[in-house]
Parts: sequence; C-alpha cells; structure tokens
Amino acid sequence: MMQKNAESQLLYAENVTKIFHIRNGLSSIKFHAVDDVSFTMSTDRPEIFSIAGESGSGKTTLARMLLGMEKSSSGVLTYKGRDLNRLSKQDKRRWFYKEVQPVFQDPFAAFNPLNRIDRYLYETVKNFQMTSKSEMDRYVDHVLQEVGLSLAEIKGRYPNELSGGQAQRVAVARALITRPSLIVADEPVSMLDASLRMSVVNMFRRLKEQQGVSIIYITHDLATAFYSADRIAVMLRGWIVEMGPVENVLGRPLHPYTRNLKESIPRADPDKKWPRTSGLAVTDIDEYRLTSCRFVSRCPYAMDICRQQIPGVHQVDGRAVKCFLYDPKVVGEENAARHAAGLLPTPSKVQ
Amino acid sequence: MVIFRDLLRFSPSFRIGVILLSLALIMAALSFVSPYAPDDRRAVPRNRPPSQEYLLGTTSTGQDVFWMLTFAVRNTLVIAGVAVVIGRGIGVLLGMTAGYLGGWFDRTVSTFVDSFIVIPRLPLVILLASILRGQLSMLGLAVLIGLLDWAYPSKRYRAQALSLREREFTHTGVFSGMSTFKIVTREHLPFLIPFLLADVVSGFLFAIGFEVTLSVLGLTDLTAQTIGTMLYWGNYYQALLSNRTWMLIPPVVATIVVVVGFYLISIGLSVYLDPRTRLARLRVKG
Amino acid sequence: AAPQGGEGAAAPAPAAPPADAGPSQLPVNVPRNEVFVADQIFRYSVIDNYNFWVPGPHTPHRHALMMETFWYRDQETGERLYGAAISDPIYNEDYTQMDVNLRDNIYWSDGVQFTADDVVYTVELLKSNPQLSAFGWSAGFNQFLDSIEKTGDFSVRFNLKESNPRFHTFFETRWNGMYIMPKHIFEKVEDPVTYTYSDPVVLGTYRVVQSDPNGFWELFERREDWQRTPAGIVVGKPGPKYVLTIFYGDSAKKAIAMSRGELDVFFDVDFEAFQTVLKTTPTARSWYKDFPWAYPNEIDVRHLAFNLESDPIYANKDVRWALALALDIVDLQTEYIGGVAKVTVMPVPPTAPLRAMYLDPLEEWLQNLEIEIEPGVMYKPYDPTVPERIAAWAEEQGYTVPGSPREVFGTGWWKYDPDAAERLLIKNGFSRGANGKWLKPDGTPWVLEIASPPDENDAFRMANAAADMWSDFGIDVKLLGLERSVWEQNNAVGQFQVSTPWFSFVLADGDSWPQVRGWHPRFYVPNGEDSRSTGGSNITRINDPKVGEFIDAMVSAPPGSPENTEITTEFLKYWTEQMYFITPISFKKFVTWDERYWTGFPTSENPKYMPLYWFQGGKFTFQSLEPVSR
Amino acid sequence: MTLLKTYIIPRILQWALVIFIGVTLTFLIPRLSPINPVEQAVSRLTAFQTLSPEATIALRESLEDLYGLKGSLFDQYIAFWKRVLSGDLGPSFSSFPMSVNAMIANGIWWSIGLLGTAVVLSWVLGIFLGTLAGYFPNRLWTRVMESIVIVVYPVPYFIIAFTLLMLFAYYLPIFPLVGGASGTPSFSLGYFGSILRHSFLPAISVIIGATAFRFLMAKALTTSERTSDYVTYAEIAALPKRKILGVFIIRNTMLPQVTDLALSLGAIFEGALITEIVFSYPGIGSTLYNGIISADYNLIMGITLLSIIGVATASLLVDLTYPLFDPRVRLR
Amino acid sequence: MGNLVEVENLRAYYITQAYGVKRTVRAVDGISMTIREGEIYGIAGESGCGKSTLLRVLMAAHKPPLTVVEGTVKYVFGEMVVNALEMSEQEISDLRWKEISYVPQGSMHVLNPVRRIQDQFHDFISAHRQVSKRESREMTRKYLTELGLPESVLTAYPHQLSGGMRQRVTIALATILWPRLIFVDEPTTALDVVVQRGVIQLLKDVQEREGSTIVLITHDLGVHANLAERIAVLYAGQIVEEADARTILKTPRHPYTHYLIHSLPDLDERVERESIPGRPPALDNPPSGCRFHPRCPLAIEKCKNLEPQMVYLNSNHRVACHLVTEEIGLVHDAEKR
Ligand SMILES: Nc1ncnc2c1ncn2[C@@H]1O[C@H](COP(=O)(O)OP(=O)(O)OP(=O)(O)O)[C@@H](O)[C@H]1O
Ligand SMILES: Nc1ncnc2c1ncn2[C@@H]1O[C@H](COP(=O)(O)OP(=O)(O)OP(=O)(O)O)[C@@H](O)[C@H]1O
Ligand SMILES: [Mg+2]
Ligand SMILES: [Mg+2]
Repeated sequence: MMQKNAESQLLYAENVTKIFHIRNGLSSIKFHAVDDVSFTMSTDRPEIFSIAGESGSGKTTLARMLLGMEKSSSGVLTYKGRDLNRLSKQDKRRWFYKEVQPVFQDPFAAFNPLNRIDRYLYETVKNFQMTSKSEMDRYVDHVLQEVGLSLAEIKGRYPNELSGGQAQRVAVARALITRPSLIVADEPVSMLDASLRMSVVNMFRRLKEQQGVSIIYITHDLATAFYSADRIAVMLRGWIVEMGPVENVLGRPLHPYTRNLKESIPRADPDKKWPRTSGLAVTDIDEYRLTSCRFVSRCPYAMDICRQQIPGVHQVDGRAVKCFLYDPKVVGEENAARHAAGLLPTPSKVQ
Repeated sequence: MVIFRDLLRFSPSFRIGVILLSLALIMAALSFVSPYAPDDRRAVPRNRPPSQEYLLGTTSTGQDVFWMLTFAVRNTLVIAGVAVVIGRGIGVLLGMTAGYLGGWFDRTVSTFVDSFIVIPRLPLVILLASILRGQLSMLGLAVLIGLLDWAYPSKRYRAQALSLREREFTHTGVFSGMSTFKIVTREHLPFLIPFLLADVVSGFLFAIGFEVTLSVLGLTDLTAQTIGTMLYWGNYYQALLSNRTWMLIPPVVATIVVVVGFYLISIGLSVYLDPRTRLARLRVKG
Repeated sequence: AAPQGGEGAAAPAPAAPPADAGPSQLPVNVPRNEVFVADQIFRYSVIDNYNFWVPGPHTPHRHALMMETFWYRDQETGERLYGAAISDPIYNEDYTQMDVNLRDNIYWSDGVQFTADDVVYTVELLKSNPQLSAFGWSAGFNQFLDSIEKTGDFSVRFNLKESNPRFHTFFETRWNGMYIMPKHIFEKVEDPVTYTYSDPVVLGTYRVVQSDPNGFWELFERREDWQRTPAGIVVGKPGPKYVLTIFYGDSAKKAIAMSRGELDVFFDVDFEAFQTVLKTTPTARSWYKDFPWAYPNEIDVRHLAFNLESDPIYANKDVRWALALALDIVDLQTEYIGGVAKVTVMPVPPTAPLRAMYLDPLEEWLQNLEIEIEPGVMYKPYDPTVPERIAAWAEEQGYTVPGSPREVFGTGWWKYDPDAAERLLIKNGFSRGANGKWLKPDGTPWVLEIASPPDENDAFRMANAAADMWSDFGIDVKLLGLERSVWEQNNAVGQFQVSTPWFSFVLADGDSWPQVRGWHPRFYVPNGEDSRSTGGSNITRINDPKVGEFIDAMVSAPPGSPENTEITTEFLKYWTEQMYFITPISFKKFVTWDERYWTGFPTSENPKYMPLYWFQGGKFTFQSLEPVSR
Repeated sequence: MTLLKTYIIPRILQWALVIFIGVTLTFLIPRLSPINPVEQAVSRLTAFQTLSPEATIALRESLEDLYGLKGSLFDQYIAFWKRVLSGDLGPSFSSFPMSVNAMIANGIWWSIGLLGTAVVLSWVLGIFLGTLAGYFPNRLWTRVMESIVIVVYPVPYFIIAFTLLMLFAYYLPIFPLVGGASGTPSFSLGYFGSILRHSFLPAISVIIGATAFRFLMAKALTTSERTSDYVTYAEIAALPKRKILGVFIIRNTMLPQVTDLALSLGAIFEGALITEIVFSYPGIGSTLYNGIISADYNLIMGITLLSIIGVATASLLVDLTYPLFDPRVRLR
Repeated sequence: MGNLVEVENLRAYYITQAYGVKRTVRAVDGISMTIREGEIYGIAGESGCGKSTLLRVLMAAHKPPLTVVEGTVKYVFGEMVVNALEMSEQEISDLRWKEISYVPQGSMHVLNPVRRIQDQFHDFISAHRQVSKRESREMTRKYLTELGLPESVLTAYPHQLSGGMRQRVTIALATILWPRLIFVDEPTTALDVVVQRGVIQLLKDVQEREGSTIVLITHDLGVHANLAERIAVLYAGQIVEEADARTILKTPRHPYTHYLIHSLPDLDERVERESIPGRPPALDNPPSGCRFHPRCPLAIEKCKNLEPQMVYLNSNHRVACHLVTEEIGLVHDAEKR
C-alpha cells in the first residue's frame, strides 16, 4: 500500500539498509551502517525533517544515499517515485540534481579554497541552464538575497575570506539555484559558532516557509533541531529509534536513548546541570554488530530480552519508537501504557 | 607577474633557483649566437684547458666546450621538457581520472600501470634504442623517455585523486553539475600544483639521468649535443684518465645547476602554493 | 713530447705501485713474479665448460695456451709455424688428397702420447656430429672431406670429395685451427655435446688451474713437461710458470690496471688510455719503443663501404671517387688516428710481406691510374707522397720515424682534391644549393649517413674524420654511433649508406680467395634482405659479374702460387678502380706490455713472433717470455 | 572470510595478471629486435675464420636447432610458457651452451648481495638522515647536509662511479679493480673479506645516489608529519626527541617508504648495469645487457621474468602484510 | 585557596612575514588574570578570538611565529614561583605532565595512530618517570579502571576507538601523572552531546579526585555551565568579562556576553532567537576603541575610539564596557589598568 503511494511521495524510504565491509588489518567486518530505515516525506507540505543522533549513527551514510551518492544495499528508496539506485549518470545530471541538492558540514571544505566562491554559483547556473547568460548575475544575486547575502558581498572572494556563517549561506544559495524541492543538509552548523548557527537555522525556516523547500536537516545538535524542525528521527547505530513530530519526540522523549540524548544537551544555565550517569560506547563498530538492541549496553532500563532480540517499532504517543519498553507483548499492556506516559522503571546501574 | 616578483623578493630559495635556471636558460639562449655550428668539429684546437680564448677549454673533437655546452643545455632542456610533459601529461590525466572515476576504469588502468611498472625500464629502453637502430632522434629520445615515465606518476596522482575525491568540494562540484573533466582539471588539479611541481623536478631529473645513461652507453644520437653526449665524448676520449676534466665538469655542473635550480624553484613555489600559506596570504589581501 | 695529449694534460702520477712483489690486488694467490698477467679479450660467460667443439663464446687465450692444431700462420712474418704437424700439408697432384706428418714427441697433459689416432678420432667425431658445430669445422668436413685415414702412428691422410688446394686451412688459420681432441678421454664420453670437459687434458703447454666463476679471469699453470709440447719444443724456453688472463673492462681500466702493476700486457686500448699508460708506467711499451708505438701489422684493413642500393647515387662510381677525393688522408691519419696506423690504398694491409707481394708491384699502376673527372678530362688521383707527408708531420711533432716512411706509414693514397671531387659530382648532375650544400641530381639535399660502432676505435675515428671532411666539403653528414650488434645487423640487411667495416682481401700468406669469395655475385642479395642468408659477406650489394669472374679464377689457384698472386693483383686493380670501398688505413693495435716483471715480448726490434698473443699462434709469444731478473 | 574473497584473492589474481601481461610484453619486445641471434652467433664463431658459404648455412641451421628457434612466434610462445612452468628458462644463445638458469644463478647473488645491501643500507641511512633533517630543518648541519644532497643527487651516476674508481683505484690504489672476489669461492675469512673489499666501491657508488634520493623523500615526509597533531602533542608533553622521531615520525612515514623499498628492491633484478660495467663487477645487469645487444631472447626473458615476478611479488607482499604492521591501513 | 597562575598584561602576537606582507595578529592583547588553586576556570569566546593562543602561552608552549611581546605568566607552586615565560626548555619539560598537563583540541588526531593505547601511555609516562614497561602498563590499567574506562582500550589502536572514547583516553593520558594544573582546549567540539557529557564528567572526576586545577577552553557555554566555576569571556584577544559561572550565565553585564548566551536556542520553548550580527574582527587589524563596537547594538560614540577599561563590579566580577563604566559612575581614568 505504501508502494502505491510512492509516486506521490517526495521521498520514500522503506527498509533502507546500507552494509559496509570494513577491513581492519587483515580482518574484515561487515556491518549495517544504516539498518532498516523507513520514512516518507510528502510533496504536498514542505517540512524540515531533522535526523539526529550521535556520531557514527549512520546519519551521513543515510544522507549520501538520499543524495544518490551511494547505493543502498537493500530496501526501497525513491524520490518522486523514481528509484535512486537506478538513476543513470545522465538522469542524475538532467533531473535529480535539479531536484535534490546538498549542503555539507564544513562550509570551508565544501568549496575549493583555491577557487573564488562565486564560481560555484555561476557553474551551477550554467550547468543546469537556469537562466540565460545575460541574466546570470541578476539570478545569482537574487538567490543570494534569499539567504540574506548579495552578489556584491561575495563576488570575487575566496571561501576563506568569508565567515563560516556566510560561507554556509553561500552553500545554501548554491543549492537553491536549481530550485530544488529538497535540500539535504548534513550537519550544516556543527562547524559554526553558536552565534552563527542560528543564522543558518533561521534561514532554513525561512526557506521552508517562503520557498516551500523541504529540508532534511541532519544534526547532533538537538537544540537547533528542536528549534527549527517539524519532524525528527533519532538515529542510533543505523536504526531510527524514535521518529515523530519534534515537539513530541524532544518535548517528551520516550526511547531511553532519546532521553539520554536530551539530558545530555549542555544548557547554558547553571540550574540545569547534567545528572551524573551516562554510558559511552567503546568502539562504534561493536554496537553495530549486536544482534539485539544496540543501545543495550548503555541502557539503564535494559531487560533480558533487550540482550537477545531486536526490538520492534511501536506507535506510541504520536511517534514511532523502537524499544521493548513499549511492546505490550513484552512488558504487558499496562506497563507499556505506563511507560508511554513517561513512567519508566527505576534505572539500573550501567556498567 | 606580481606573484613572480613577490616570490623573487621574498623567497630565497626561489630567488636562487631562478638565478640558477636563468643561467641555464642564458646558456641555452647563447647557443643561438654560437660562432660554431653544433656539429662543427675541429673548429678549434683540441684538448686545450680553459683559457681566456677558450673559456671552458676545448674538447678532443676540437669543439669549444663553452659553446658546446650552450647547445647541450638547450637540447637537454628540450629533451627533458618534452619527456616531462609527455610523462606527466599521461600520468596526470590517467591517474587522476582513474582515481576520480574509480570502478572498472580504475581497475583496468591500475592493472595496466602495474604491469608496466614491473617491466624493468632500463633494459626496455636499451632494447628499444637498439631496435630503433640508432636512429633515435633527439625528439624521439624525449618521447621515449616520456613514455617510460608515466606509470609511477600516474600511480601517485591516482592516490592523490582518491583522497580528493572524498573531499566535500568535489561533491559540491558534482552537484553543481560539473563534468568529470572539469572536476578533475579545475577542482582537483589546482590542489596538486605543489605536488606536480615537485614531480616535475623529479621528472626532469629522471629524464636527464636517462638521457645521460643512454648516451654513456652510446645509444643516442651522438652527433646531437646534449649533456649526455658531452659526457659520452669526454669519456670516449678518456677525459678523466687523461686528467682533462674540463670536458666533464661543465656538463655535470650544468646538470646540477638545472636540477638544483628547478628544485629550489619548486620549493619556493610549493611553499607559496601550499594551501596553508596560500590561505594565510589570501587572508592578508582579503 | 706528447703533443697528442695537448696542453694541460700533464697526467698526475698515481701512487707508484711497488716494483717488486708486494701485496698484489690480483685475484689469485701466486707470486707476482711467477705470473704473467694478460688482458683477457672478453669476459667469459660460459663457465666451467671447456668443450670448445660446441659453439659458444669461449675461445681466446685458452686455445693458444691449451689447444693444438697442425700449423700456425704468424701474422707478422707470414711464416708457417708448426704445431702438432711436423710437415707442411702434402697434396697430391689434383688436390684431392692431403697428407700430414705429425710430431712423435708430444704428449697430452696426463702423460698419454699424442698419435695420429687422436687426429682421426677428432675429425671423424666432428664430421659425424653436426652439433659439434663450433667454427664450422663439422660443416666444412662434411662438405669437403670424404674420409680420413691413419697412414702411420704419426701420419694421416685426408681424402677429399673434390679438388681443394686450401683444405689445410682448417688446420691452419690465423685465429684458430681445428682443435685436436684427446681420443682417450672423449671416447669414454657418452654425449660429446653436453660433455663439459671441465678439467681439460691438453696438448698445449698450459693447463687451466683456477678460474673465476664470473668469467673475469682464468689462471693457467705451465705443464711440468713443457718440453713435450709443440711450443716448448719450438721456442725452447719454459715461459712463465703461470699465465693469468683478466678481463678488466674498458681502456681506462686496462690503463689503470697496468699502472698498478696488475697487467703485463693488453691487446688494445684507445689512444688516450695508451698515452696515459706511457706516462704512468715507465716500463710500459708497445711494438715500437717510441712513436708510432702501436703494432701496425695485424692483417686487416678498414673501409668506408657504400651500400650501393641505399641510394642510386652510391651505385655511381664517380660519386664514390668524389667522396674519396674529398678525404684528406694525411689529416685523417694524423689528427684523428694520431699517426699510428698505416695508410693503405686498397684492401691489403701494408705489412712487409704483403707490401712486397702486392702493394709495391702495384705502385706504378697506381701512379698512372686515371679517372675521368669531366667529360674528356682525365685525372691522376694517386698521391705517392702521403707517407712522406705523414713523416714530415711526425717530425714536426718532435717524433723520430723508426724507418722509411713507406715502411712505417704505409702506402700512398688518393689526393685530397675537393676541386676534382666537385667536378666529378657536377659531371654527374650534382649541384650546390643556396647554402652551399650539395644537392643530389634530383635536386634534393644530400644527407649522408655514416654508421660505425664506437667500440671499434679506429673505425669510429675514421668515420668521424670522414664525417668532418665531407661536411666541410658541403655534404650534410650524419654520424651514427651504433651498438656493435645493431651495426652488424644493419650492415647485413643494408640499413646504411656508408659503414665502416673491416675486411682484408688477403691473408697473411697472400691468399685472397677465402677472403673475397663472399663477394661473388652468386651470394648477392638485394637491399633489405639479410646478406648473410646465402653465406656471403656482400653487405654493400655489389652485383658485379666481373668480380665473380676473378673469384672463380682464384678457386683452383693454389695459395702461394704465382698464378694465384697474379689473379689477385688483377682483381685488386679492378676493385680499386671501381672504388667499391674507400680504404684508408690498416689495423693497428696498441698491444702494450709492461716490462716490470717480464721481457721477451716481440717488438719491432725483435720481431720473432707476432705480438698478437690472443691468436692461437700466440702460444709462441707466451713461451718466449722471460722474467726480469732483479 | 569475506576478506579472502574481496581482497586477498583479487589481489593475487591481479598479481598473476600483472605478471602475465608483463611477461607477454617482454616476450614480444625482444623479438621485435632487428638483431638475429643466430646470425650473431654465426658471425662470432666465424670471426677471423674463413668459412665456405655452404658451411655457414649448415652452421646456421645447426644453431637454430640448438637454440630452439624453429616454429612460429605463437609456437615459441607456447613453448616458452611450457618451459617456464617447468622451471627451465632454456639455453642462452649468446653464451651457448650455458643454460639461462645457470647464468642467472651465477649473477643473481652478486646483484642481490651488492644492490640488496646498498639499497637497504641507503634506505636506512637516507631515512635516518632525512628524518633528522626534516625534523630539525633549521640546524646548520641539516642545511649543510641538504645542500650536499641536492648537489650530489643530480650528478649522473656514471660520473660518481667513475670518479670513485679513479680516486680509490687509481690515485690511491687501495681497492681492487675487477671482479666480485679473489680466488675461488670458499668458506674462508679471506674469501669473505675479499668480497667486502671488492664490493666496497660499487656499493658506495650506488649508496650515494640512493641515499640522496631517500634523504629527500624522508625529509619531505617528515616535514609534513612533524606538524601533525600527534607530534605537536608529544612535543608539548616533552617526550624525548628520540622517541618522537622513532616512534612518532618514522613509524608513521613508513608506509610509502616500505612500498618504495619493495619496488626498488625490484631493481636488483635489473641489476646495476653501469655499476657492473664501471667496476667490472659481476651481476645480472651486464648479463642482461649482453643478452639485449645480442638478442639473446631466452636470457632477456629469463631475467626480466625474474624481475617482473620479483617486483610484482614484492609489492604483493607489501600490500598483503602491511596491514599487519600499520594498524591504520584500512583497505578499501 | 591561593593563586596558581598569575597572568599580567599578557600580549602575544603572531608575527609573520609572508611574501613581503608583514602581519601581526594580536591574538592575545593585554590579558591579566589569576587562576586559583583547585578551581575550574572556563574561558569562552567565539572562534578565532584567541582562546587557544592564550592557552599556548599560559603553558609556555608557544613557538614562532607566536611571540610574547609583553607581560608575564607566573606559576605559584607553593613556595616556588616560576616565571613561565623565562624557563629553559629543560625546565619546561620537567614541569610538563608532572605539574602541568594539556588536553588538546581534537582528540581524533593527537594519538599516534600506529601505537597501541598502552604503549602510548608508556611513551608519555616514561618521558617523565623512570618506569618499566610493565609498571607503566599496570599504572595505566589501574588508572583507566579508576576512571571507569574499559580495559579493552589498552590494547586497541586509536582508530579502533569511538571519538568519545578517544577523547577520554586523551584526558586520561594527560592526567595520569596527577598534574596540578590541567589545560583543556575545546575537549568537546565536534563530539555529539552524549559523548560530550561523558567527557566532561571524566574531567570533573579527575578534578575531584586530585583537586587539580583545570583551565577549560570552549566556546560552548553549555559546557561551561556544567563544569566551570569561574568563566572569562574573551573577545578579539581581550577579556571582556570575568565572573563566577552563575553570574556570567544569569546576569552578564557585557553586551557581548549577553548575546553569546542568548543566541542559543532553548530546548524548553521554541522562541525566535537572533544571532549576533557581523563577524568577529580580524585580529591583525582590530577595530579601534571597544573591539566589539561594530557589532554592538548598544554602542555609543565613545565606544568607537576609546578602549574601555576593566572595572570590578565586585571582587569576582569584572567587565570592560563603557556602558557598565558609565552606569556605575566610574569615569575613565587613564592611570587605571
Ligand atoms: N565508506 C565507508 N566504509 C566503511 N564504513 C563507513 C563508510 N562510511 C561510513 N562508515 C561507517 O559507518 C558508520 C556510520 O557513519 P556515518 O558517517 O553515516 O555516521 P554519522 O552519523 O554521520 O556520524 P557523524 O556524526 O560522526 O558524522 C560509522 O561507523 C562509519 O565509520
Ligand atoms: N600560526 C598562526 N599564524 C598567524 N595567525 C594565527 C596563527 N594561529 C592562529 N592565528 C590567528 O590568531 C587568532 C586566534 O587564534 P586561536 O587559535 O587562538 O583562536 P581560538 O579562539 O582558539 O579559535 P578556535 O575556537 O577556532 O579554536 C586567529 O585570528 C587566528 O587566525
Ligand atoms: Mg556525519
Ligand atoms: Mg582554538
């Protein structure tokens, strides 16, 4: 049934999985960097969809698949009904790149420091034939205005002559040139100072509202995600463990990992200091290879079943949670409801 | 031009390099006003040590070492230059494209490159030179040397391209709709310029070394004046044994001057072009 | 005085090696004053295999020291020296039978006496086994020899398939004659082709006792019973206790080795290295004590040979003559060769015996020879004063000429007359272009290529001289220095215009047929095909029936007969007139020895044997050496 | 075992492919040579000799037979692989009746001894000095050393070798002139001593240039390494310089150096042609050279085959084992 | 609690000469401060304001082109007072790790990639103490266990560890010899929040166990809020405000500090936030007067050409802003520093 919908969906992901083989010395490890991820974004209503999660949880890998830079190992991934795995080079250049554009993490790395930054804007205009030659300057300036810059400000400058915030805006402007329907922004603010972050995030909001561009905003900064996004998916070791409207998910997180995540946000308020405990993974890879819940070693609520099986996804309180705590079959209807209401069992010590 | 002036003024190594290379170029240029034709033997008395009349002495074939050297420097520069252009040209293009594109293209190219690398080069050249029946013209020699010296460079450029491929600006280029050729030449190549420069120096050295080796073995056109043939003739007439070192020292010094000149220039330029310092400089101006 | 060295060439004296046997750097541990160290011509690549009947690069020195055949021809005197034979070859009337009497007083190194059985065994084995193909003896026997029989313990008879007055040359050549095998060893061998004969039982005076696994050197020891060997008997002196042959490498290394006292003789070096040796090694000398030092009488001559089919112009006799007249032989011989090689005007080396036989009688003919340089204008190209002019040059350099100019510097030569050359060319439609360079009759520039192997010193310098002089004459000349093997191949397939081969048209005894028969039109192959395919040696693509007639006439003329000499003389005249080769000089070799440890080497003052110790007949040279008494 | 499938086996296949292509090329190239090995042998055997044309032709035929040069190119190619796979490289033409196997066996140990030692020594020395120079770029001795290196580096090898020979064999006749050792091989101190004495000059001549090269390479690598974060950190932690150089810099610059060493060890099979000629030193360089100029197909093939296998195997081994030594290497 | 580090009027410039352009970056320009024994002292400020530079000079780890042009840095080790800027190299290395230690920015790259963690510890320990490999291993194992790090890291190579683990190992590596004073530069940048939290906790543990003094640099005020006792806010090479954490975060006086704090989005309510306009000044040519004035919405005429003086609001709180000076009625006085 979802399949049929796929045509009308902007982005449609079902059980998307990406398997990597990592060779480490003479041994080789196979792991699922993105595992069984499903979500959709609709064409009708632009939204900022945030993907959050700790480092190494597969955010970038997912983004690369969404951008067609990497093929998924299994699952269905379509954009406007077309399978991203099957796009030819031609298709990509003629159609897909016009539709979907990226914004990368490091605004300075995203531009060749040896080239003037406006070159990328002009190149994009030219290569996608967005406008006639004579109109080029005007068009570029127009797009730059949309991100709060002007051509005069950046013309002839090298990337390092701009501030991070400015450079990142140019990156967004470049992405906007093709008038895409979707922008995939992978940690667009993590390299920026707190003060500059807001300017970028604010811009996203504006773009969504004014231009109707959908944005996938990938970040580990939950504060800005909360601030800007409509919907959020929290990733953990390749899984989406919790997904739903941002008010729900971050306002009242249900998955123990999301809770941990939220608690861990450092607040510039001496009254809201961190509680004491928190577990950390030793290596990234090991958790990926668990055949049980991947949070189990750090979860204060871990049950026996968590160490043996992979939890299912449950619709609770307007979001999807991948956790046994909300599985009525495991904890019973009653407990599941209690948990959904936020009453979790007493945490056990994490080793 | 400004860059050149700045470099001259502020980079001692560049300055010395330019001086050395200018010397070489002046030598080469002087060949055009040489009073003797390059193959004009017995033009002067033979085996004269350096004197006012014969600045660097004369050879056993009756040529003025100084004027002979002007031709030799010119020709060797041409040979090495052509060889370097050919070798690097193929190497850069093949290596960078293979590294950037990856996939079957990369695998095919890599296997071919590896197959080529394992073939010992010197015997190959000797063989080729003997097949060409001594009719290897100067240009032919340059091409031959160039054709032998692309495999290693292409391997190196491939490695560089592999790392550049994952840089974010590459992706920016892709999503800006740039073609592969454009990405390789406009986005990646500028990054490799310091690397390329150093590589050009080693290419020069290789070419000169090969030219000399082949000449010493007598496998080149012995009537063309090159550093190698000067050494060949000096050796042929036992310059070292007879203590007539003035026939050998000039070509050796010329080689050193040319190579050291290039080396110093490449050092100066790469410091200048090094992204780190280059950025610092740009920031100054911005 | 060393004018050739030029100013500033004061050679630094290297640290003088100790005069007496100090710690030598020789690779073998024998007393220095008991070993004669000879320059080994090349580095052996066949190791520990003395089966010389299987083809392979293993000959020099070993054959002189260890191997015997019937006769040796001394290159200097032209005389026959007796090895295993005691008689001359005795032919029957129609040259279908050859008898040879053998020495009855020589022994193999294991004490077994040498008899006719050894000879018969060897000849029959070679005849029946074509894989023992070294030097073509096997093939030759199969072609000419019907059977060999023993006519006594010390005499053999060869029954030939057809009349052949030169059959004895299988057992008498200058380089190597058929090696006689010890029957008592070889008859026990299963496969004579794979047999390595690694501890050879020899008939010569020396036995190999130690050798370098890398082929750089080989040590020979004199047999205790040296008086029971041909050389011992002939010379009557013991010779050095040890002979060590070493391959040092190029000229420079030989010079260094001699100055270090680690080399007693070398067979040749280039002029510059020789000069250095003279300066650094006071006890060193060559054939002449002084100028022109070098041994001039090896039976070979050098040419500028044309490929008649590389370009039609070279098929034109006049063009060849013009090029000859554009060469200044005095300049060539002095400036390029240093005055040390003899000039010769035809492919006959001007050694004393051969001069007497051919060159002196032909002098008058040469002086009267005329060519037509313009329609109707005759011109005498010969210049008999060349030796005198060279002598004058030598005296100007401060040298004394050790004998009459003609004796020392060879014959007269063609005049240096660019004018005449010019007229010859113009007569044939050549013209000078705007830049003064010659254009061929078809109007295209004349680009002349000379190919020569630089490792053959005199040939290459001669090529240099020609290149320079012809350039001066207005031809665009390209000199190609080629690797020897490439050059040979190019010659064979005709990939050259002018090349510098060496080729004597007569042997030491004056016989010509063996040397020239390869030029018979029968063996002609066109340009582009390998001239060797027919077994001929005609690299220049001469297809001249007249040449064929001369050669046919020589076949049945026995060597040494007046008839033979006469045909040869006529042939030389014809050849010279045709100017098929420009022949400027004959061979010289800087055979140089150091008298620090040994004396008795043949010299111009004492020319008893040839100094060419690497020939099989060189055994007499070794045998004559005496230690320097201190 | 995915590793075996995805990495080791493909790598080994590639190794085999590389060897196959390389060998096929070298099979063909000498046969393009204009020189006919049989004619070469004929002219060598008949030098100074007068031989009737008929005998010459007979001689030629018997040689073709002996050399195994009958049949089409393709037949020869098949026969070649058959022989190679049975470990027999055939007879040498130019040094008949020696087998190519024996000729290689004669030369290879000298080449390995001389070049192996020289390459390894210069590798160690060059890395040692170059790393020091890269780490202390402003010291006087560094500058002096670097100046010397960049001046020496471009000097044609031939000049270096010949100058050494003149100096230490002519003006100061302290080193032997010829060969790899004195006397016949034995397990005696004297014999080994003589090996050392004979190899000294050739080795030095090779070491000079190779060290200069390695020095420049090591210096460049060190220069970029010494500004890396972990080196800076170790410096701030006041770790001894020795440790920083050894454990931090050299270990981290090893990968390219080892790869390069593997390739330059391949040069051994090529032999140091000029070294061998100048110093009259045994080895397969001059053997190969002689093989080339006399179109000794079997010999050329034998030595290049060895070289190709040697180089390909060396880099295969480096690729396969380096991960064991360098934990960083994550092969893609 | 006495002073441990006393900094007086420190100026440290990057003086570079590249292709004829001489450039002086005044990365630290007149900083005075004291750090007390046992406290956690936070230094905050935007990127490029000179935080790392200050730290480098504080630990006497500066080298050209960074030059100290003025000022002193003194360490007070009980009775012994040493002038950090005048120590010999030997003296400096004697202090390092035993007395003064350093946790650098970017844990990813500071560990030697080719060395196992335990060997790395041995390298660092043995540089300062005579220990055998076995002893150092034992020491390391014990220390890591005490800090709650798994033993398995001992035999791991850096790249095998997660980023957070690596950063924690680095902290352990920096503190294993119980230094009195630990400088920590951006320990959490580029780490995600969960990991950040673990790292900060570890630092706190270390400090609590040994009572070490920590100087913590980060631009993340959230981190400061969780850890620091006192915070100095740096702007363009100068301290603009310094106070205890609560004061800075709750009642900042300098407009810049204010902006820094209030530009952060809040997790509790989604209200519009505005960022500070403009960008930090280039330090080779800083604005005249108050360096913040071009970006300051409250700037008055005076700010443009007169450098504000540091004024003490109380013994713990000082601020350099004309507005504050005027508000509390202090007149500009050239004598006062
Ligand atoms: N090409 C690749 N080959 C092998 N492993 C990879 C590859 N790309 C990513 N990985 C691994 O996949 C996992 C997920 O990586 P990814 O970059 O998607 O995470 P992330 O959530 O973006 O992390 P971060 O916040 O650090 O950017 C990591 O463990 C990473 O090491
Ligand atoms: N080596 C250097 N040469 C010249 N200028 C430098 C150098 N290092 C840093 N700077 C400049 O000094 C100023 C302060 O740099 P510093 O690294 O101390 O800033 P920071 O506050 O630590 O910034 P970040 O938060 O980005 O680490 C910056 O303007 C920087 O550009
Ligand atoms: Mg990521
Ligand atoms: Mg910093």
